[in-house]
Amino acid sequence: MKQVYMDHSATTPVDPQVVDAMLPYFTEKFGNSSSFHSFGREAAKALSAARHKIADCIGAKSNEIIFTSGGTESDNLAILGTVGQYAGVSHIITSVIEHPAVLNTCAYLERIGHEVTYIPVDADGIIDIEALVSSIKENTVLISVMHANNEIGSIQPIREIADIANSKGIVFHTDAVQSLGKIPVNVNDLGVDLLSISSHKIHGPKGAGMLYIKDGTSISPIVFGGGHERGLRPGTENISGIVGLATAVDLAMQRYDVDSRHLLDLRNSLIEKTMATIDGVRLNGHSTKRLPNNVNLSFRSVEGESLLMMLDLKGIAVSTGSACSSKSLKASHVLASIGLAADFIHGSLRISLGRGNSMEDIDYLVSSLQEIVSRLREISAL
Amino acid sequence: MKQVYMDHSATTPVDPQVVDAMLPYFTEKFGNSSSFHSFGREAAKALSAARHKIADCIGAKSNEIIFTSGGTESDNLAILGTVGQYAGVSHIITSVIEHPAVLNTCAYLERIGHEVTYIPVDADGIIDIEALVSSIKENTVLISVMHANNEIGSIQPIREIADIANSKGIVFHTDAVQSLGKIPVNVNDLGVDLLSISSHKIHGPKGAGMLYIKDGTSISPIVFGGGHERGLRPGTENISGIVGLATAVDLAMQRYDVDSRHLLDLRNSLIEKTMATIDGVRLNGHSTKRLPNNVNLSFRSVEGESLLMMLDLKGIAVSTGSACSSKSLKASHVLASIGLAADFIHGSLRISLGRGNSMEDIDYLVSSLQEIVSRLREISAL
Amino acid sequence: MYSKKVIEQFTNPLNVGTIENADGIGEVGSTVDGDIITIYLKVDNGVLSEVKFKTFGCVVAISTSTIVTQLAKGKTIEEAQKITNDDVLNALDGLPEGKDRCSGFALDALNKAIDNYIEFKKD
Amino acid sequence: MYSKKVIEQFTNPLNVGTIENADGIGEVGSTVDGDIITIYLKVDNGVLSEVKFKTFGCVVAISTSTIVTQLAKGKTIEEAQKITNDDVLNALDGLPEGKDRCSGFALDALNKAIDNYIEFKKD
Ligand SMILES: Cc1ncc(COP(=O)(O)O)c(C=O)c1O
Ligand SMILES: Cc1ncc(COP(=O)(O)O)c(C=O)c1O
Repeated sequence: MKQVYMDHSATTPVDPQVVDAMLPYFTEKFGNSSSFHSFGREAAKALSAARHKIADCIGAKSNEIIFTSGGTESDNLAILGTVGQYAGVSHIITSVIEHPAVLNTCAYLERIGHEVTYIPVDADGIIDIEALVSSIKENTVLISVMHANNEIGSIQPIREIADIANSKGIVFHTDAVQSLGKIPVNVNDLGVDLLSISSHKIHGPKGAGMLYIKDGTSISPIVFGGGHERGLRPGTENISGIVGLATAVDLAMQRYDVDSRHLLDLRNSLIEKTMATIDGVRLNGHSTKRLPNNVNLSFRSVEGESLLMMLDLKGIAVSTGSACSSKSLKASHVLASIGLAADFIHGSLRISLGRGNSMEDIDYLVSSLQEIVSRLREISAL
Repeated sequence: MKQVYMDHSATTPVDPQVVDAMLPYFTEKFGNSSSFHSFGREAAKALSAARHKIADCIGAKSNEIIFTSGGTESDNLAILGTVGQYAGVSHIITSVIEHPAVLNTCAYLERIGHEVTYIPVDADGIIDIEALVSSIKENTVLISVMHANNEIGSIQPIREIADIANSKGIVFHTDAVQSLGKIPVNVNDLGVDLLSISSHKIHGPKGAGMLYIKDGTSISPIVFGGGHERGLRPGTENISGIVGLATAVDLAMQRYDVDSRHLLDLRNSLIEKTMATIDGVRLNGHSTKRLPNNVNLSFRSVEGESLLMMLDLKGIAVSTGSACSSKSLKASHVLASIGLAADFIHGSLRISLGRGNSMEDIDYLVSSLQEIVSRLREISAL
Repeated sequence: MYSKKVIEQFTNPLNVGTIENADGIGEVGSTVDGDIITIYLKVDNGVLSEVKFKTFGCVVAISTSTIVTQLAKGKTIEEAQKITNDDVLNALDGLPEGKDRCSGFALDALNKAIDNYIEFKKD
Repeated sequence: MYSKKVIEQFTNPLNVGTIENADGIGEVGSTVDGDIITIYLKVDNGVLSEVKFKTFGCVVAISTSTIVTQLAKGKTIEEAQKITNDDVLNALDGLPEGKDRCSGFALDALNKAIDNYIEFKKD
């Protein structure tokens, strides 16, 4: 059966070039970077080269890059690590549309006595800057707002928030897990102090990620052990994973112009063709301030998991904000926060494109949707 | 140049069979295990199979296995996660010869107001059980004692400690990072509640590990995010790494008889030949209660880093407890804790064997040592 | 994760539709829950001669809906009232863990429709 | 991480040994530190005609020891006293970060040996 993967915001296939770069680090160059001997030095060299490569790609210095096990850990390290620098009750500002890696970390901080303000977003999923400004308090130590949202692709005004945070001396973190490779990610242009990246979202291997920590920004570790990663993230470094991450970041930069134009063409075509041929469809998220690879649609009178299953039976992989498809059986908090009615949340579909998708894939998806939506609407009680 | 790797306690080459098992999970079966569609289900299936395989190997149930990024994270999750279950000041008992992943986590707990007792070991590196028993207090919530030591290979009386802990209702954790595959590791026989494993020490990939959590033992997460790993370890699972870990554990079990006999032969021969041909050599650690792959020797009047360098120039990779070779410039706390004099600590050499080593490697090491030790002694001021 | 039976029923559901001048109608769920199931009955001499459904909902909602209509059709009112959730689950070769929230909705709708028929007859 | 120069000097150190009836002896370090460097001098007409060392220690200790003896040999006392740590580091093409703890020991030992010679002469 034809297989069309369009769920790149969930994870991506590892690029064959990335696999090639990783392979030597399993069986030949397998040393522990802390070891004195040649095997160790080879690993330390690879680690250092990876750090420099990533730093170059995002406008950082190599000592500002700390490797982690993924996006979730990077977000946790940024938030818990910043709060760990202060005594007493800290206040954190974030948005209602953050990933659970941020929201649940903030919820934990609330449980242990800290304060968190969750800033709302408008109907397009863009953060309310005025609300953010007026929520700043004496004890605000951190603002964490994601660069681009994983469900509706809305791009946040990071520079603007960074300027506010900097002027108040508040540490500013952004989760760039979804934005890297799709829109420009340069730590200087963004003006951030902390920035999270996850390897498996950019055609790198799972199990690797990084946190950019601007020189002069101090954070506390959340895991303790050997002195790896300047003591901020102990544990034998996952060299093959880190080499994979660095290769993936590098590839994303090299391919940036081609990829982002390609994705934009596919995205716009998908939106246009779906809207033109299917009734009762709504585009969720901002029309232009949106990732070039993200399409989030709601279909009237049909439920997302059923849509997913029908598409899956045609070999098409996408996702939904409907409760029934998720293990937690909770409907998307992001779609709720942009004020979407319950039936539209349950009827939502996220199509996240990748560099491997073609216009043919788009046409296959659109024609499949035409058939499936009409079948489900025939069954539907709505 | 001939390359002889004998530093398997630092890290191991990934077994080619393990690499083969991992490869499909990069480019083909790359799904996110949380996704609804076929790519996701394939990943979820691999994850579940890995969990069952490991559980079978160590006598656990599959729901008792939580995947992590490595040994350090497993140790942290075990310790911080247990303490997180209790309000007020907790007391933890551990040993003076634990890995920094345990010791520095305990030191952190002390900094935030908890109490830790560090139990001494005897001259052979075996824990003082009486001291352990008498250190138990009302508020003792956790005992953490490693199964086998990473520097001197001494094997601790885990079952005995487990019985004590169980009789007092205290949670018992053991770090089995060095023991798995070298001596029997069965959670029922050991009687432990929590047990840490690291993939890269057993010919698996770096960046993967696991914590066994006995049914009925509750721990709190230390990282927050999606609901992965029963909410105890959120973050998209590193499927290729986990498949690699499971394959490595399985291989270790299958090869256990052959490997452990082979290692024991090599180990005993190495000790014998070195002692017989070089003067002023001391074996550190217990003569029999010791990992079959661990040799730890001290050479009078020579310093470890110099030994390491000379051996490295001959293509031999080993390690030392001397301060000068470590990035922290601290001499081995393990060798100090068995009462070894400073010059013997500085002159120590850890040779940790692996399944790829041969008797030829042993002979090459011994003849190299003969030459090198005598050269360094000529230079030495001692 | 879903059994073959569930997917079969989901992709080729029988008894989809409404019944004009139905003898009984039962509706459960809401758009907030993400599932709305309506079951329509035609009763001849105490026998459910026709049972149809319309469902907005997930895979479980649709597959249990069609199974419930198939189990009920041709049965007497009394027989139909004895259909249990286990009968539904067995007919579908089970449901995945954590997916049983909406598994009872279709049966609830059937029972509501029967109650509606009985009430209506009384009047 | 070590420069080629360091490894060369470490593997083929010149001036290893003791001097019988030395004119000056300087020793620094301890077994606790893991480095003990002893430098022996022979002085002819105010010139260091012979400089030898014995070192228990790491790569840096041994390579700086031999370099210091090489730099000092043939120099007058006054010239030898002007040898700086930078001279040592330059001669070794530098040392890796974090490894400079023991880089000054060898020079200290030389200076101690010279002081010992001067003291001894006074008596
Ligand atoms: C915006 C965002 N942040 C964080 C994460 C977590 O990253 P990881 O899966 O690498 O832990 C994800 C993906 O799941 C994400 O989309
Ligand atoms: C006994 C022991 N525990 C824990 C660790 C840490 O494991 P990892 O390097 O996978 O974080 C190691 C190895 O470094 C070890 O030898």
